[in-house]
Amino acid sequence: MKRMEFALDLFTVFTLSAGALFFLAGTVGLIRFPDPLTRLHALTKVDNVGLGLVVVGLIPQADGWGAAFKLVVVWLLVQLSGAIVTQLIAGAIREWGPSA
Amino acid sequence: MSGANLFGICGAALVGLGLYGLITNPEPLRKILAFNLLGTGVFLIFGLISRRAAAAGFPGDPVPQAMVITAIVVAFAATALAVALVLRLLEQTGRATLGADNPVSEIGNP
Amino acid sequence: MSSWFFADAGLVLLVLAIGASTIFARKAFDAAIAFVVYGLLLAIAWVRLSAIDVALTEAAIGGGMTGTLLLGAVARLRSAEPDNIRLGLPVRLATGFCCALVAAGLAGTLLLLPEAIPTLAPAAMENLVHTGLGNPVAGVLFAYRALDTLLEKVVLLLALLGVWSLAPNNAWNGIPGLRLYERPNSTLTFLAQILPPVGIVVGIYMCWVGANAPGGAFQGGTILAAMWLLVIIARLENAPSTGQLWLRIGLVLGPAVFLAAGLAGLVSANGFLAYPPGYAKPFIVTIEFALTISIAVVLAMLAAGPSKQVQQE
Amino acid sequence: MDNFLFLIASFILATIAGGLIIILQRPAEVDRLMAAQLLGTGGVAILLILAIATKASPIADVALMLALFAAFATVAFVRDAPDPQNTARQ
Repeated sequence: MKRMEFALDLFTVFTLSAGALFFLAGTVGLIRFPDPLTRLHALTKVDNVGLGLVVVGLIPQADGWGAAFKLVVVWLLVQLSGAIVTQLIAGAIREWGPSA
Repeated sequence: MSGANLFGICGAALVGLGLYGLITNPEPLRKILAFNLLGTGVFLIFGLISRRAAAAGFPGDPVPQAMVITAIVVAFAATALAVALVLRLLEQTGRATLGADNPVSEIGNP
Repeated sequence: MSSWFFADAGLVLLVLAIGASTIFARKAFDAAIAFVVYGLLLAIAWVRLSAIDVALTEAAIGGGMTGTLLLGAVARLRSAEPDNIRLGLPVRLATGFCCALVAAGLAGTLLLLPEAIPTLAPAAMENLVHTGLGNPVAGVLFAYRALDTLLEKVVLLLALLGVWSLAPNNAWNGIPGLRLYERPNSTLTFLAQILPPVGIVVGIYMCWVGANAPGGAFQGGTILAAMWLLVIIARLENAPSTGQLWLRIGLVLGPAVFLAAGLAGLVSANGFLAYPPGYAKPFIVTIEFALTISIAVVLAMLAAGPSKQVQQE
Repeated sequence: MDNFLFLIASFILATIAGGLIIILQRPAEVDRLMAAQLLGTGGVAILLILAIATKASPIADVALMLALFAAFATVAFVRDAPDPQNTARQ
């Protein structure tokens, strides 16, 4: 039992660290990339992977299935709205130019 | 000093910032925005009060929290009314400023 | 707790920086978008203050609704003649100094407050069992200070009356002049088809859990209002004309039910807005449900603005 | 474990703060819009970690709200973007 818990904790540490690194990468991309479309790409894709890793890492720490389920629901919602909103912004950039 | 105090000080600073924007910004819309900022500063101060009362072992005092919830909703209603007024002003006059009838380019800087 | 201190300090600095940029931004658009970000950040700050009910309200109304309202207004004002009235530097400096004094005075007062200030929290918690609720904030809103909440609903209706009365004479009872998205069958249409079902479920969930956990009529109603606006903006549904009967019924339903429950208290319990012992929770849940509908309608109509065009029927 | 969660949350907060400050300096409006979206993902991550670390699952509801309303700001922007004819603005 103890060993199981330790393994789960190790899993959490690993995935959360990876998630945090993805967030860092996203921000670096946001700052360094030259034009809005690539920045958008850095922002949404990388950060969504980061959030996904954070959620996966948090699931073993959640008490009860309800809390874990809620984590996944939030993640799915962010994926859904994030993907569509990115399309919207990208469409706006294409139509009105990068300076819009 | 606890974390809650930090948010209280932040609230006080936001009140100052909002007040400054309210006074110095000539555009009515920016004034509305500044007033909202001032309001959130006051709410944060309520948050500190709520947290202070937590000394008795509760996560927070529900009374100030309920007041802040009410206040946020009322602030939105007031903002909506103010924005509608500004837009009506624009419709009627083609301008959205509260300046004098004869536009003065600089006030307070002779 | 102390390990959180530096993170809290960072959060506070960030809130202040974004707040300052809403004031000092040169263009109105920049200020409005900064205000949206500011509202969303404040939600995290409220979570850190253990006020989750407030965090939910702030994210929904402070960030989402107010931000959208301001962004819409900024877009309209783009056509306004620019006005270059600017205060001179000495006046700005003096104002800044005075405002800094106000802020410093306020902060000083807050820090000088005794650590153990009088609180109603124990009393609020002790009597919560009588209401059958598990969420103390809901207890304050709907039991201890129910009169405030009732009057707040009246204030919302008054504000809406104010907004509506700004309509031109010939547009009274017309359709609100909310800006719509021009193109049909776009990505936005897709979003407006996908998001509202999720949003409606979340809204009802918020209203439902409000009795026992953070949430409630305000938060639920705001989500419903936002989803309705989204559907209208994407042109999947027409904005209703302000004279429509169902709309007016929706507006007053919540306050009316609240008032009726309050008057029933005169007969069945010992005063106005008193609930009969043992039945407090069903009363409160009914009121909250009706209020959720009314809040959704009022907030959406407030954001939609005064009517613009005469109804075409 | 709580200390580790705190560390990660602070780290994500720091990266978001950096991103926000830089983005809000940019002249283009779309860039500024990304700030809201950045908070839509990063803020959600912070809140979810907080929910687990403080064992208060209602905080996850706040994350839900954040995700819903961050998208809403973009809707307002796309709706209000000016006509392609007069894009003469910085």
